[in-house]
Amino acid sequence: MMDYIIGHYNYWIAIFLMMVGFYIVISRGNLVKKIIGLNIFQVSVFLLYITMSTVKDGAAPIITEGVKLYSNPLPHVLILTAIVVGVATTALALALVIRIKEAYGTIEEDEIHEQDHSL
Amino acid sequence: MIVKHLSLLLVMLPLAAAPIVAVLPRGRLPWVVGLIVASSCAILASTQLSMVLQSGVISYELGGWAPPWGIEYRIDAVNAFFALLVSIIAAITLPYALLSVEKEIPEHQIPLFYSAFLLCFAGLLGITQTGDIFNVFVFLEISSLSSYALISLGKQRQALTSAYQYLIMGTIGATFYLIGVGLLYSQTGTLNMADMAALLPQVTELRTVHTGFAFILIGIALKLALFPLHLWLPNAYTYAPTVVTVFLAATATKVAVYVMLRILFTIFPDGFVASTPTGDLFILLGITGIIVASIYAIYQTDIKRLLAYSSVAQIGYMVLGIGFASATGLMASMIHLFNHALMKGALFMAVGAIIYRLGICRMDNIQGLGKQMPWTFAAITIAGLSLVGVPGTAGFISKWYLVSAALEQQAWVSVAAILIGSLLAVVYIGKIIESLYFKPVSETNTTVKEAPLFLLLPTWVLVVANIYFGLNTELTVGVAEHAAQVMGVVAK
Amino acid sequence: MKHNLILRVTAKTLIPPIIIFALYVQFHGDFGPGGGFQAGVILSAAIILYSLLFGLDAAEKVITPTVARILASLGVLIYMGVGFATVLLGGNYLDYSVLADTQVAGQHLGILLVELGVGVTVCSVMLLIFFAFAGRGRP
Amino acid sequence: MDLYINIILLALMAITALAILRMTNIFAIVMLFGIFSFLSAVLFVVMDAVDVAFTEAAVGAGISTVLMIATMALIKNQEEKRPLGHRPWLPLLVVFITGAALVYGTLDIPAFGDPNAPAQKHVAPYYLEKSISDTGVPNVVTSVLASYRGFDTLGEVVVVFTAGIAVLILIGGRLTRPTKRRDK
Repeated sequence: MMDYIIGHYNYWIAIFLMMVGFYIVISRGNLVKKIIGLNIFQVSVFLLYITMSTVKDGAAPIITEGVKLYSNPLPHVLILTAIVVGVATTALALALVIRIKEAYGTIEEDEIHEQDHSL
Repeated sequence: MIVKHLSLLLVMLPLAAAPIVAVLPRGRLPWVVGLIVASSCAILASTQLSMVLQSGVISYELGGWAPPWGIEYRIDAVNAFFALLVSIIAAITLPYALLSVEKEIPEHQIPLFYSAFLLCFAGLLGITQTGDIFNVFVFLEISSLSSYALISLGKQRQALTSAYQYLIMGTIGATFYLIGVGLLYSQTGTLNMADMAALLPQVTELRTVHTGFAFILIGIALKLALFPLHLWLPNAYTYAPTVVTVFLAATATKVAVYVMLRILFTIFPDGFVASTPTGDLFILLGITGIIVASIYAIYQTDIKRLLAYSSVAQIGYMVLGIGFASATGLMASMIHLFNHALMKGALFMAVGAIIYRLGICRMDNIQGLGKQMPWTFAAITIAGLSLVGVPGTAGFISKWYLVSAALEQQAWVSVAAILIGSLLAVVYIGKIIESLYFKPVSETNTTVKEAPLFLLLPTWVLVVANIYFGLNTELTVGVAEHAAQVMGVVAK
Repeated sequence: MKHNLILRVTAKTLIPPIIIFALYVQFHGDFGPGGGFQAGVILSAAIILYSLLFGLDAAEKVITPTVARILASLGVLIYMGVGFATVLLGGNYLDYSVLADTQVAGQHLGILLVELGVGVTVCSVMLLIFFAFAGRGRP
Repeated sequence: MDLYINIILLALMAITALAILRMTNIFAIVMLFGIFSFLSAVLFVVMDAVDVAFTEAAVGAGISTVLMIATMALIKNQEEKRPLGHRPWLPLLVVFITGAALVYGTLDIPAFGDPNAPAQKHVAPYYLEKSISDTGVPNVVTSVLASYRGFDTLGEVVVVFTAGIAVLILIGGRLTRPTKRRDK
């Protein structure tokens, strides 16, 4: 049982972090905070992937003489891609927020809806 | 040499044109480049389809590494069909874009607009061509990021909030997809679709695989705007520039359907999907989507918004076809998404022609315009009839196959839903036609002229296609049948 | 920050090592951690730091937005160009083995070139984005 | 030893995430997010993913935070307003179901660090064995990134480029203003 928990706690905490991020995205009305929530969500997914790639007593996947066991390089590559995609999304989202602020004078979802309906 | 690299060239052409277009000077040059690229892609895609139909699967190893170690392009009838759909729509949209974009987009942003448009186009093509499940994610993001930017170019400030809303929902969808892919990877160790399909049967019992399956489906459903995850779609389509609405409505959701088909029928083994409630769920969501979204459509006063809700309803039909999990159902689904691209493309283009003249397109502004813009009006009428499913139009063919798929399984509720959905379509299309033709012209609009030829021609190409594919079903039905076979669902 | 002497002097001494580190990361990615992405970001960080200290206008003299935009396209085109070159040399797209006499030499050259493309695009896009954000506040 | 470092780092990340959830000062939240990102980078080092850690530190903690601060400087008001009468039960329900589904999915997942997991047995060993003879590159992450899966990386560069185009479309107005004058 203890082994099972030690073997899986990393996943579970990553899932907990994901859900905190996901909750921030769908429950908060502040547009910047939503983006930060989205980032937390994504970083935690990265954590899930890297957890999968880890091999006990394995080294970083840079081939060195005398080392037999390496961690799995493939998830690392995927996550490198995902990190870059994540920052690209963040930059785009923040630029949108700046434009929304200029157009509406606020970055709170409720106030934006109010303004659009009163038009 | 072109033949060998054809499948690759199809994606790389728009992808390589995008950075070039971005640095071109203002003027019409970016548009010319875009048009050349899109037309070449249409030619390449049709060649690809005929090659696949003649000689079977094309496999292209990127980087020269054999799959599953490298990324593979694996083209069968299904990919080729979707790639052709996307390319043709792009090739028809671009001629239309010239005037519409000059009217709706600030001049200094036009090169950037075409660059983003090409990126979106290349992203969608990349999704359809690849045989690698992670490569799908990368190209999905290319097309998504560029479509967020394209939507935000709309004139009203709501375009910004719509783009933001789409960005949040789209990114959640992509992240869900990523989680699902990760879970599947953890049990198979591969990312190549064909390899994964070979390995999955041994591990279908595992809870990890079930969860991964669910997460991928939810992620794609968000992109697909499957009811009730459609909330981003009406806003995005309403406030985006016309050209963007035309292109996205006709292609983006269709490509999401493609990914769905791949996941359900190629990657996961036959028995697996049947052992999950996926089919029933799809039928349920499809039916609810058809009815609810059609009713919403009736109450809209903005015509773009009306058509957007109608799109959500049409997605219901496609999902319904998938839900039947039969050869006829799949065929119906694929025929309908092809035909729907034709009719929604034509409708949004015609609406764009009105917007070109009036600046807006609301029920109370367009009254009586039908007499002043007869060609636009006729286009809306014919494409609208096709949407309803009147015999002689493409829409009839798709409804016919859908109903037969439902009858095959004696799914009476589905049959009823399809018929009710068509009746509701009569109501909302009727509302537009009534407003355009049977209401007196408001005084401010008496001087409005017919839309310019450059807008009418592409619209009418699609309108004529609606009639052509309503009478000659060889291409659509033939290819759809072939594709259904490829996916292993053989007619019973 | 413009008028704080200590910050200026400290940062001034920091910028050259940052640039050298970026180059190291760019070209040492084969052997240690690093590569075009990280190098691009680090290099752009050096210029961003410069712009924080001496103002956006000074930084835009180092690399104007138009140049950054052209470089952003150029980096992508370098990467794609390597792919097209391999196609012209008879290989598949991005099959670097055909670039040189032996497979390993070809792969080495190919990886070096595409990493360069990555570095150029990432650095210039990061700068473009930063300039756009920082420039928005000005009249 | 690794186990304890892991647990401590994960605990710190959880605390940071919860603090971000509860705080209302956006500036503080941005700072905390930078910390969150850095903690994850450290964790990646502990889990032998050095390249990922490097990128996360540079891109996630660095560039993202800089952009967020730049945004804050433009937006000015830094307090999140909590709307009255907000109903948090629906998001909570969604999150709870999603989380439960994920935990359910991990029940069968190979244990953390298991060298016999399917992911460690199928494609990855090929890269580790062949990287030197195929490409001459000892850093396998680089060889997979740039060569074996080079097309993904091409897509990734295009994503970065797309973001640049998108940001220019949205807030890059200054670039073309001088030429505009010439037109008139």
